[in-house]
Amino acid sequence: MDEQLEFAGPLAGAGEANGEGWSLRDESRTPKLLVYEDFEPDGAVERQLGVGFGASAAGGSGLLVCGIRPGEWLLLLGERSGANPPAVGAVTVDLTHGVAMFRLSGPRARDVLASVCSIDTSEEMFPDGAVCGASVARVACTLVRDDVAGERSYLILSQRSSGRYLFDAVRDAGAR
Amino acid sequence: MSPLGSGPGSGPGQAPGSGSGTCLRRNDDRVVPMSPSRLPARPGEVIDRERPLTFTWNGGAVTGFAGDTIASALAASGCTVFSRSMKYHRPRGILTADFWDPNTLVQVGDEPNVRGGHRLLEAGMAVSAQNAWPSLRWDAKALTALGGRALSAGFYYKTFMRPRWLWPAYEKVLARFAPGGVIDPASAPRRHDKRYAHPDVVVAGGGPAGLAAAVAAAREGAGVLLVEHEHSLGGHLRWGTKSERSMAAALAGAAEAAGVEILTDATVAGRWEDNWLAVVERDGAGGPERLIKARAKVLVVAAGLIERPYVFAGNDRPGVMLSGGARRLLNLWSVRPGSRAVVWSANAAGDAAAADLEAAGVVVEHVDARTGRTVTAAEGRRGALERVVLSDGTRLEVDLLVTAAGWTAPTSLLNMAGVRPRYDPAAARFFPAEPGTAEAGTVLSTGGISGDGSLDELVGHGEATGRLAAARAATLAHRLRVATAWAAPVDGPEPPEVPDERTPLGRDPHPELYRSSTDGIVDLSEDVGSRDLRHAAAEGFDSVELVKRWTTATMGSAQGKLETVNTVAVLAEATGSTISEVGTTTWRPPFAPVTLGALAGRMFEPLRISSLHDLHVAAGMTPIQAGQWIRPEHYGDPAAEVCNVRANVGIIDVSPLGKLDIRGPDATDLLSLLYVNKWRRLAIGAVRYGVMCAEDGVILDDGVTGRLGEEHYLMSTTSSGSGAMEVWIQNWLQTEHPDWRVRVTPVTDAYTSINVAGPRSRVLLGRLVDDVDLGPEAFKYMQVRRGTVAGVAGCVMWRIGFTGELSYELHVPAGYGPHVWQALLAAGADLGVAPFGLEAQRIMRLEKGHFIVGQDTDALTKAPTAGLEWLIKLDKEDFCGRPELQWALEGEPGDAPDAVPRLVAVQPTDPSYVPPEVCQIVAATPDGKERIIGRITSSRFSPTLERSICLAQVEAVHAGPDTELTIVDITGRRHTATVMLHHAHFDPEGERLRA
Amino acid sequence: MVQVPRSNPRRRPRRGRYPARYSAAALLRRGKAPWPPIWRSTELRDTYDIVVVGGGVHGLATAYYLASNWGITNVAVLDKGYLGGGGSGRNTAIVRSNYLTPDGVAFYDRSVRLYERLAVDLNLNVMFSRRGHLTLAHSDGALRTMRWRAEVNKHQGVDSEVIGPAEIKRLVPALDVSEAPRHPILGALHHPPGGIIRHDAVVWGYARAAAALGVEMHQNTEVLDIDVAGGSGPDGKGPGGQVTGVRTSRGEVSAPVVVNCTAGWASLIAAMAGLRLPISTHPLQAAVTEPVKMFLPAVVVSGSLHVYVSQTDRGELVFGAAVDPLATYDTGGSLAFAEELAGHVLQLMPGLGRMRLLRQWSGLCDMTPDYSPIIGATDVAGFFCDVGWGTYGFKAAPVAGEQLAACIASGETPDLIEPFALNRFAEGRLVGEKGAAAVGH
Amino acid sequence: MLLVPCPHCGPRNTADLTLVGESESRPDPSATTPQEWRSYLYLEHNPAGWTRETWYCRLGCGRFFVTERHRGQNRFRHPPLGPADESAGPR
Repeated sequence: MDEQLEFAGPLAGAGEANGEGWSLRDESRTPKLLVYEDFEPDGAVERQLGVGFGASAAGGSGLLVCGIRPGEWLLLLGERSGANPPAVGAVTVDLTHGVAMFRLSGPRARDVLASVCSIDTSEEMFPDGAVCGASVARVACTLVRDDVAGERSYLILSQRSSGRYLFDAVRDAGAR
Repeated sequence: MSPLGSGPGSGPGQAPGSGSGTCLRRNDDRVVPMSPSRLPARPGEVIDRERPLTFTWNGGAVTGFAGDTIASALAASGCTVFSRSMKYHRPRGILTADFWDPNTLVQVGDEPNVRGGHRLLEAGMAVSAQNAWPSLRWDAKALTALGGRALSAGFYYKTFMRPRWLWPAYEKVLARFAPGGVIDPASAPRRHDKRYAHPDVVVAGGGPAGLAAAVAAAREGAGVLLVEHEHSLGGHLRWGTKSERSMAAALAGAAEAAGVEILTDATVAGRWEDNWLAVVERDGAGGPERLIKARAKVLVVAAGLIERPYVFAGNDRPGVMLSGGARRLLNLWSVRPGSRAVVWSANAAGDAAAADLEAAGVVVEHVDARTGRTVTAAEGRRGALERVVLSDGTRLEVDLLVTAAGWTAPTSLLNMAGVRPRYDPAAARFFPAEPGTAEAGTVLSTGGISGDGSLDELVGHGEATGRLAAARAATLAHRLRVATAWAAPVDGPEPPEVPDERTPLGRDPHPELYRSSTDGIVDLSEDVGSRDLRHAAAEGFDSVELVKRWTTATMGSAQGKLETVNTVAVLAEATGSTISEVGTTTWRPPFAPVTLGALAGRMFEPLRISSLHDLHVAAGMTPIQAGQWIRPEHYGDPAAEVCNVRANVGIIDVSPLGKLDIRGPDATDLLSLLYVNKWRRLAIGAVRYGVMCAEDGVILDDGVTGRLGEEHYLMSTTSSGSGAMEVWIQNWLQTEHPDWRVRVTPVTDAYTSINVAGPRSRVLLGRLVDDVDLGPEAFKYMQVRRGTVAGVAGCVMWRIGFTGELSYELHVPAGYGPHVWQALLAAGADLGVAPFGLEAQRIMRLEKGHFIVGQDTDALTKAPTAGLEWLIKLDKEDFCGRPELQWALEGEPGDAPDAVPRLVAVQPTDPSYVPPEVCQIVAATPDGKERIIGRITSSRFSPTLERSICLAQVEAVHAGPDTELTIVDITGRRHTATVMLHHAHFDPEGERLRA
Repeated sequence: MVQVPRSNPRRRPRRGRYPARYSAAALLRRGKAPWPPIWRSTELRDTYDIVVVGGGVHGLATAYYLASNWGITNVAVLDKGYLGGGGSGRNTAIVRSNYLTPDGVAFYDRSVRLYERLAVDLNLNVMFSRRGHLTLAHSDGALRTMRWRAEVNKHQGVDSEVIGPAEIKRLVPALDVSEAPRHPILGALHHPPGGIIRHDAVVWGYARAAAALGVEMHQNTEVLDIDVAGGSGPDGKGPGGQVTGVRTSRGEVSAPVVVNCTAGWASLIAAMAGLRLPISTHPLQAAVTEPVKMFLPAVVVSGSLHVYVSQTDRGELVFGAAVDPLATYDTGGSLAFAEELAGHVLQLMPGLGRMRLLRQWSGLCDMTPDYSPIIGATDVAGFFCDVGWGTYGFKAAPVAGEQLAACIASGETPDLIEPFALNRFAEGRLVGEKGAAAVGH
Repeated sequence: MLLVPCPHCGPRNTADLTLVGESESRPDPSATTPQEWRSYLYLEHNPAGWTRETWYCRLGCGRFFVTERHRGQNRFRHPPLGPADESAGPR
């Protein structure tokens, strides 16, 4: 990502909204890399990245590896980290600009989510680190449970063009 | 004189033909005093006498207490008539004093059909009767004139046929008799929330058994959601004895303590596959209802029993009440329903009602139905009960008749799980039969629905059911976690399947009491009498479903809760069969009516915008919705935008254009499969136009694809087709060629796509690009380059020409889209650069004769129709739709090639006439008529050519160049037009775009 | 083609042959005395000239027109349940003819004309309420399709026109024609002849009239198999074969002609004759609200919002939607349907939030790839189909019955149904109504 | 709402997936006849019993897979048959 240029995120105004027991933040700037399994899958990529479909794992310097689909990983390179991703997989595609990413945090985050998403987010069914594809306010999203310092937190990723709508929908859900 | 019918507000009972409205109008300015029918404070009452609430009833002020329902407050004030019946407009009073009371539906403000027997009273409510009569008096006369005595069920099928022209008039009259309240389409919409829930166990019904089940399940560690229809827990215990009430309190407390999530004034409205439940939280204050979509592992149905009316002459007369109704009025709201009563009882509930009434000072004649004595008539005048006649001829002067004829098990939720109700004559009611579906093990029932017993037995059965539910939920939870990719790993083996070892509840013997020797009303909401049902059977409507449709019995607001079994019984009697043989009608969801507002919730309607959206708004775009996308249709003057592109240079935001990143050794094979044309020899750095067809040869999508590297392509699809194409391609890869080494990634949103078009586009771009040689020889038409634009690296540039001008399509990393857009405008100010919108682009593409998939083609348009023969390469052994395209090109027996439509460019003879799109093209037939031979698919006025131009689909025989066509205008006027040689109206040789 | 004996020349007078003639006078005369049976019930015989499978509105209409127009009365209509228990009693009873293709328009226009006379022809009031039919457009594409339909309709002499928001508001004040909604109402196809009808009454009317002419109705008589001889299939069924009869839950019946009028179950019946159809069965859900006083004067349809709504004379709103995407024979319905429906209705009429959904149900639709029916003879001699009616079968029943009767009796395929022959799929000549469905959603 | 047994995600709401259709093998496009090809395009088995179906996990794993569903009772045969087999062509 070029630091000289101003990166335009999916939102117009403030990239943040807060409510009783929850907060919503725009983290779309986060560099995102899509990594595919080797053409002749032998599980090497999964071994190297440490997680498979449905799970995520924190690597060094803010790197978060998410198994978003079988044989597909989304690498989130923490905002600060200049971490260079492990060079693995058959194909790597930079989705930094194509994917909006919001962080929904707080003790009530789960309730907010429950009014826009049908996924069971109980501790048993969606523990910290869990990754799944789901509809959030009717937008196809990737949902990642990524607690911060023990506080309940979710990453919600969608295609960039739906980002502003999605942010507003989740914020409104929290405002109830 | 008895308190009934005397109190103000009881007017509706007066002189036949006149009615509530009239009398109530008399009351308008009168504040109704508390009537003697409200008794002094009694233990167990749920009203707060410290909090009087004043509201209006048909305009007259009435006062009740907090805790009253609308019906109880009105009853307390002496009101006896709450509504008029649907067909005959007979006065109707309280029957059940609960949610199912068919006679106390009222209008509250702008809300129609409010359950007066259930809705809690609020100060200032404007309550009115819904079938108030005099306003319809004239119609009433009209109807009577038609023969009131012939007003049997289905009469309207038998008349009004002739004269045909008169029927609409009749219809209007009939429509005036539509029941129900008034909806104001202008009333303000309210916000209804929705949420999802995933409880282990949902218990439907908060009576003793349901409560016990919820507590037991929760104590076993299950997450339990308890849903109670009424305003508080306890079921029938609430209006029972002191000990029963304290039992209810104890159970409710236990549920609280066990951590059960409790919803009162809520209903499990429906149950679908895998225990997908609709739970509706009614807002007691009439506020927005809330829908909870719950995926329960186990559903426990403990809906209790609904008391059944008895059918006899005058059974719908005010003053005739069910035992439950009388006891609720008396014990919950301290309203004395009468002063002299006959209590006709076939069961303990009825006996208890007799005792309660006597204790409240009512003179009671207790008639035991178990001895065979039945009620044959309830007689009286002016909408009041005066006399009850018994089967032995006894005549009793009373103002209240309480019947306790038996029960109906509301098995709806069980039926929705495939469990069928089965009739037991000895107990005189239906019971759930054996589980009907594989998953029925996750749907359990307890309480009155399953059987009878002492309070302890009911609670015991409830507890056993709760434990069973918790155990089965645990097993399911385990399986779910094992199966779900992202769930926490499970520790330990799967909990064993727990067999159902509950001791079944008993069944108390009960006499079968449905209809007396006289005829009465069976369905009070629909005004259907037992005579109607018997006549319907005689007319051949001998199955319950047929009789239901002919008479509309069970189709009213109570949806059969009160009347289904009586309907079945009367039909059985009429057809000389048994109730079991007749069976029951299907209980359909919802269990209780749900507002449209709650079902709708907040509708989510996703929108998509490009990174340039705010710039377009600032530039004063006129937006247009294209699918989910909001796009600039134009910025003020589309024609000027066209001229500017043709003369100078314009830029358009084409970000919604579908874009797919395709990589891997087999990428070329994939393209060859998807497109009808060839891709093998596409050089690196070149782009090519391609068309995709479905397996039936119909055009699916088109676009250009550029080769960025040996094994790397960037494919573009139409904006509207992008989503579908992603799936289409994945489908081929995963199901037909999973072995292919290629990865396809949607990157539509990763790039902001900007088309720079016009003779000066090269100059403009030159000012922002220095790492790519834009020279006409270095960067030819239909080539692709990668480079840096305005300091933004990693841009993809296509030299293509949808507009027909020299133009470059820039794909810029979306985060920097606004930067590049503004840089282009700034750098090109002296060149006259200006943004242009979709409309200008549509005009220019039409000038060039480019078709739009879905507009110039339709769901039957095969590639040749669009003039794409040159593109289709049959020497490829496989590609999507190959066989159909081969037959379309080479023809097959039975073909009528002349009839196949062709897409052609057309110019009206009158250059100023722009035919509306889709207006029809006709040709004369031998018999002198006209036949439709095609249609205009696109039309615009071309500012460049200063004439109207079109694309059209016409039958091949009429598609030859210079053919004269006849266009039929919307007004029916005829216009001539000529078929052109090329699709392109402008610069057919394409010199400009190759410049 | 099998020659079916006719008891006597076509169009014999029917009047007076009814068990009991209906009229206001008769009602008054009879007072509260019961009426005689609407149709007589007889024993199932072991042979008929024609067996119609399916006692819905299509089967009954076919039987009625066979008898009334062609004098063919030795006909049995068999139903596994009760008459009109399938789609006939579960549809939203909308009648219209504003289709897209000339073929479609001509066909449905004939149907509407028959419906207008039906009450008199059958001497039973089917309560045809000609209140006008509005198809709303929420996008330029949809508007284009509306115009397309209007153009074709006009050319075919059918009354349809595209109207703007102001006129829409005038016709149906409850509609929100502002720009505010996500799917604003840009215009509508107004079709004055369209309306609603009492669907059950149509079933009973045909049954009663057919019975009066000697046709037999047998309820609770399920067809378990069809006997076919000389077919190309291993079991002697299929193309090239000749129908000889049916096996039912109440015994075997021999008949040279068997007519498949079973809508959602069409594939199962056709399979009994050894034929595979281009049909998949999808539920179509409908719902009704509690009654309120009349406020919705016209039938309102929104294609892009997948909803149609009308208010019955009883004051209920009757809703329909698009078929469920999931192919199944299960009629349990879904919550999603009710949610979508309510949401879309409130987008059109935001003031209806306090109306209550009273009941929802499903019927089974036999969907074809080109949204058009399959009527006429098949490759199995004596086996006729009147299927593939998808979501538009009820409105077509009279014309389908009339034309199919002609097809069976005369052995020639009438022009009106020629485009809807089964072999169009093998020949790749699909009907253009699919264009309507696919263009400009 | 029916739970669809996605072999990758686990049970999911029907609304999260798309029923592609009956699993039908695609004739060799270079050798097929109109009869055969159009049967493949248009004809359905459409039984009221068990059917092999191709499903697409639209909102979940994005994978196509084949499973068996009873179209009469609208329930799935567990476990699913796994990833889409190669015979099932797009329609």
